[in-house]
Amino acid sequence: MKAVVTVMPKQGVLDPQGKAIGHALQGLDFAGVGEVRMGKRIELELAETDPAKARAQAEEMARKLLANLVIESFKVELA
Amino acid sequence: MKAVVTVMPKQGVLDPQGKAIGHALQGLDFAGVGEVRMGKRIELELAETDPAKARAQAEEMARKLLANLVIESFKVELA
Amino acid sequence: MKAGIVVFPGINRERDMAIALELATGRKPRMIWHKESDLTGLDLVVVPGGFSYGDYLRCGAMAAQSPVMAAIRAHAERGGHVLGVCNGFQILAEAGLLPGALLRNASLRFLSMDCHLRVERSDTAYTRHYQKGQVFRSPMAHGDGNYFADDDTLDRLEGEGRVIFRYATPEGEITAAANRNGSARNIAGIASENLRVLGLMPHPEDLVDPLMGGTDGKPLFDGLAAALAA
Amino acid sequence: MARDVNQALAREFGLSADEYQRVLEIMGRTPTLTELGVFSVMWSEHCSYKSSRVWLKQLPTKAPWVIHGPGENAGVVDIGEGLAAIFKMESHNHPSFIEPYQGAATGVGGILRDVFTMGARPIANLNALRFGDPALARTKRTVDGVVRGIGGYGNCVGVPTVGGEIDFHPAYNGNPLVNAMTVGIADQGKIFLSAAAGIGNPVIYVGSKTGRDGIHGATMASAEFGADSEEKRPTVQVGDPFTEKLLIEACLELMGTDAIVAIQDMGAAGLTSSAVEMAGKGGVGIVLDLDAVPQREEGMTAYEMMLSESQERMLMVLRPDRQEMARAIIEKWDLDFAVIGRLTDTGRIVVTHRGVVEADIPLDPLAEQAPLYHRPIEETPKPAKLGPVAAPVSLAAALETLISCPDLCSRAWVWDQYDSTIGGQTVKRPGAADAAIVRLEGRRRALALTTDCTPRYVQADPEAGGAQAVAEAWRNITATGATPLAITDNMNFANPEKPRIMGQFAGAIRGMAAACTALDFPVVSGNVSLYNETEGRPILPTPAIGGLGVLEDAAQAVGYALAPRLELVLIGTTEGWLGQSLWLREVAGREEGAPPPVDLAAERRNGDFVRAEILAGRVRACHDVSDGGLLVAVAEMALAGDTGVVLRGGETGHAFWFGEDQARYVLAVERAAPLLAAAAAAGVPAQSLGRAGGGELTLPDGGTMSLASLRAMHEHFFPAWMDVESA
Ligand SMILES: Nc1ncnc2c1ncn2[C@@H]1O[C@H](COP(=O)(O)OP(=O)(O)O)[C@@H](O)[C@H]1O
Ligand SMILES: [Mg+2]
Repeated sequence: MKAVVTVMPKQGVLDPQGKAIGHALQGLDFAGVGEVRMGKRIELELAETDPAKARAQAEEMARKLLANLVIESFKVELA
Repeated sequence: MKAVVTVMPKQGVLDPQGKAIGHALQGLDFAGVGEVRMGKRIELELAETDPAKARAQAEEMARKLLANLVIESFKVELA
Repeated sequence: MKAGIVVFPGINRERDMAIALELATGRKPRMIWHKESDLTGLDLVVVPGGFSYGDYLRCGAMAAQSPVMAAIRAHAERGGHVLGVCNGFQILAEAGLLPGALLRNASLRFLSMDCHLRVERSDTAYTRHYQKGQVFRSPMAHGDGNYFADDDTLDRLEGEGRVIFRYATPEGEITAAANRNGSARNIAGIASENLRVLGLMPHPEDLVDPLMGGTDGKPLFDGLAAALAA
Repeated sequence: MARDVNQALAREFGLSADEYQRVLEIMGRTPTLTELGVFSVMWSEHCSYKSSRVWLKQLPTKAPWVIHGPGENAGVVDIGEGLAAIFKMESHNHPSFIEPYQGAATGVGGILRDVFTMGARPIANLNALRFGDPALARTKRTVDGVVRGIGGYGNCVGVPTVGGEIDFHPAYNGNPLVNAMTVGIADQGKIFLSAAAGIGNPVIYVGSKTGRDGIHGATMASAEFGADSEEKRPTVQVGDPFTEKLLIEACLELMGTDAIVAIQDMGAAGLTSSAVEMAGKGGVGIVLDLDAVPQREEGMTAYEMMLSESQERMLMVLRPDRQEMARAIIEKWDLDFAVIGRLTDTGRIVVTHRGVVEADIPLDPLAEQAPLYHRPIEETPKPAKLGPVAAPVSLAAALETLISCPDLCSRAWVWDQYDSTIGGQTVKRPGAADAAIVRLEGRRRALALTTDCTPRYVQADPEAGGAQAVAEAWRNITATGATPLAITDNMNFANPEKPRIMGQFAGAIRGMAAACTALDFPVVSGNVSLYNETEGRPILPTPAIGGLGVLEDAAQAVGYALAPRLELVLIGTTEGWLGQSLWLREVAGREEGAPPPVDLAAERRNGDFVRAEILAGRVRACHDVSDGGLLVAVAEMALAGDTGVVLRGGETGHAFWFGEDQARYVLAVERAAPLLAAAAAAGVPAQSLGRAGGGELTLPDGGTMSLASLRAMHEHFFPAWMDVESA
């Protein structure tokens, strides 16, 4: 089944990319743009068919490789 | 309100990062990992309160800046 | 030749480019701040290398949206010459002045080293001081130089002779090993239909002085100076 | 909201009982949380040098060409033509262990600011890196992240990374060392200092907004801050090289005007140390209104803002009549510009926030009564000289082992990720010469730059090791033909409260001082990093040296690449010193003995001779002999020039070919005879080694090996280790 891992910079951690994107959007005259944060989306095809197991596996992958828990937090969804 | 723009590499466009993640996951002995794709998630705080207008604005931002339609496709969600 | 160099925030090879151009033309190029919009009187507009806007989001994406790009597009439509090097190439592609896109290097690592470029045609303002098939050395330094376009576009580019430089071995063979960043068909540089807008990833401007290890890049600028002499 | 300030909290903040007593005496009352924070960071080892200052004083820091020695943000030396080179090295060890990419990246950003804050345009970066056992997964992750981080930041700001060094040793398993060096150029008449002046002058904040980045962990763990637990943990500093690039250009543009009275980067301890140092050095007082500080996060407290280590920020004192002109320049570069205070005549730092005085501290006692420790030292016992060691293998086999080991193999995998050519002035890139050569734009003049240290020598004999580190930096500069001018140093040691460790520090300083004096190579800047140990396991003592030299004409520089038909000559005396050599460790499997002695008179004599020969245009290639000894040096020259060598002459002993005797160089010349004669005349030991040519290395014992196979072994380690996916 398919798992989606979303990785975002933690609250309070500087996000230079989000900051720059927000700035650029204002430059393009988009009004009312507040905070912008940018992170990653990783889509995984897993052989695992049991949802609970698949989620556990994806979370393990996130902790081990996909997310840097010092500065990022992650979320797993099953599609 | 909050809009989330998800940007993924188009089908057929090679995705070196996704590929490398797949390799690395196998290296970490995760079994049954199929295709891996990696894209971006951009979270936007918008002053706009009308959902339809907010969505239209976010899509406009994606077409203009957040996604490169030569290699990427995007999706907008309102949170 | 009157040349101008566009400077976006985060651009950092504008000085190198200015040195190479002055060497070839004898005059200092005009430095164009990204908020300007008047390019009149310029024969050549150069978009140099660097990390415009930090290369955040996508290399060149934000610069491609800035005011001066409209002026550059107009200059190109007037038949003016536009040279984009490295980040400049990425910006021209993002702005749609050149087809395709530059993806992350296949190795996922920044590549800073010399490469060898095979000149695919010598009848352009940029390559007239090289021979067709000639191979020259050039430094390269980028994290996203992996040229991508769909097959139709690639076929069209080849058909129209718009592939100007390819990564090659010093002997001129087009091999995978010579193609460090993984570009489609070893493409290092392409041109617009009228051959006046050129984008390439490597940095010939950093090899124009024997002291720096060679002058392989100098013919590109000498050729331009001769072609656009006015 | 603040929790009680008392001795317990002071300890959490890292202040000892007597230090806290001293705070109480100075304040005459219980300090506020913010005041305690200010004392704790200003009196921290990092800012106060309380354990090291007494020893640093012993370093020679003067020479006719030294314009500013230690005490400023970076050292400044006269390099001729009215120009000054401004340079310094600084460590970012702990952050690089926690988060290798960001730790290394922000290390580069920090040292860049120390240099351009003085008015210099940065023209080169170097680094000195020490990692643990390559067999550990953690080491691999750390190396990958640190190398990416250095490249990610340096490449983006557009400063070429032209040199550095990397060692591996299990002693660094839990504590890698990341030392970054920046070199910049300024007009001698346009050097900016940090001493504030002009009562009433505005204090200006420039750069990125302030967040809760890198605030002292102990306090973040305490309970007084609202919000959720997430925010209580110290936030790792994230670098923004794009903003740094804007900051460089904005500051240099502003420095072209007469607006700036004083300027100082916000480095360690951020606003606190920059404000305290600027006012303190200027002998004035300062008031700060924290409500005016550009903030990235909601509800930051005074304590948090004063201790935040958010990156890419500068503090300036401006001429009031230039304030708006300055604002226009800074804002043109899309950077924050905020008037956050002014100078006073009170000699105090007064910090207000939301109408409350959060800190009011007298500056003189804060500086003058800062703790200063004469910590007990225990000298490292002199190691016994190594006895004779039988050669377990052939010369060829030993060479293969050495040339492919992690400490001697090709570093191309690393420097290929660093932009070394940006600026178009890099005459000798990494791997081309013993020191990087960077020409000054639009001139013939060039700088020679290197970083050096051999920690295993310092471990075995701190004094000899300290001297050797300085001598090797001097030799590397000399080997290019450049004249060595000055050094910066980064003293990386373990826990100074342990006499044995403090003894290492004292010994290293003695050796460094002796070498600096003998070689006219003064220390003009540096940094001290202590407590580098985990679970009681100390690192090897590592006084990393960053050396700078000058060449009047870049065209005079030589590298070490061989060309066919050149003749090789060895300069210097070879006793065959195997103690603490890499041969002993990698081939014989022992780490023992005394390190090679450093004869400073011989260093001077041999080096001055070699430099004169190079500047006379008689030398085609030159390489100093260091790690791995003579045969490794020759092999490196052959590989660099893709040209073989036939070594002749009687010597076939491993001690001769792999000993690490100091003060030696291999020179490649058209004809050996005249060089040998000149050396004899100058009383410099010299001997002919052989001849360059062909595609093979022919060893004196008759063994041969093809350059191709040698190269394959030399270049194997890093890619095979790191690029699994491509393998
Ligand atoms: N090991 C050392 N040798 C010589 N000078 C040193 C050494 N360590 C620190 N210094 C000098 O002490 C001053 C303060 O250093 P540091 O706190 O690192 O400055 P900054 O806070 O600007 O980075 C600087 O002038 C630095 O050059
Ligand atoms: Mg400083």
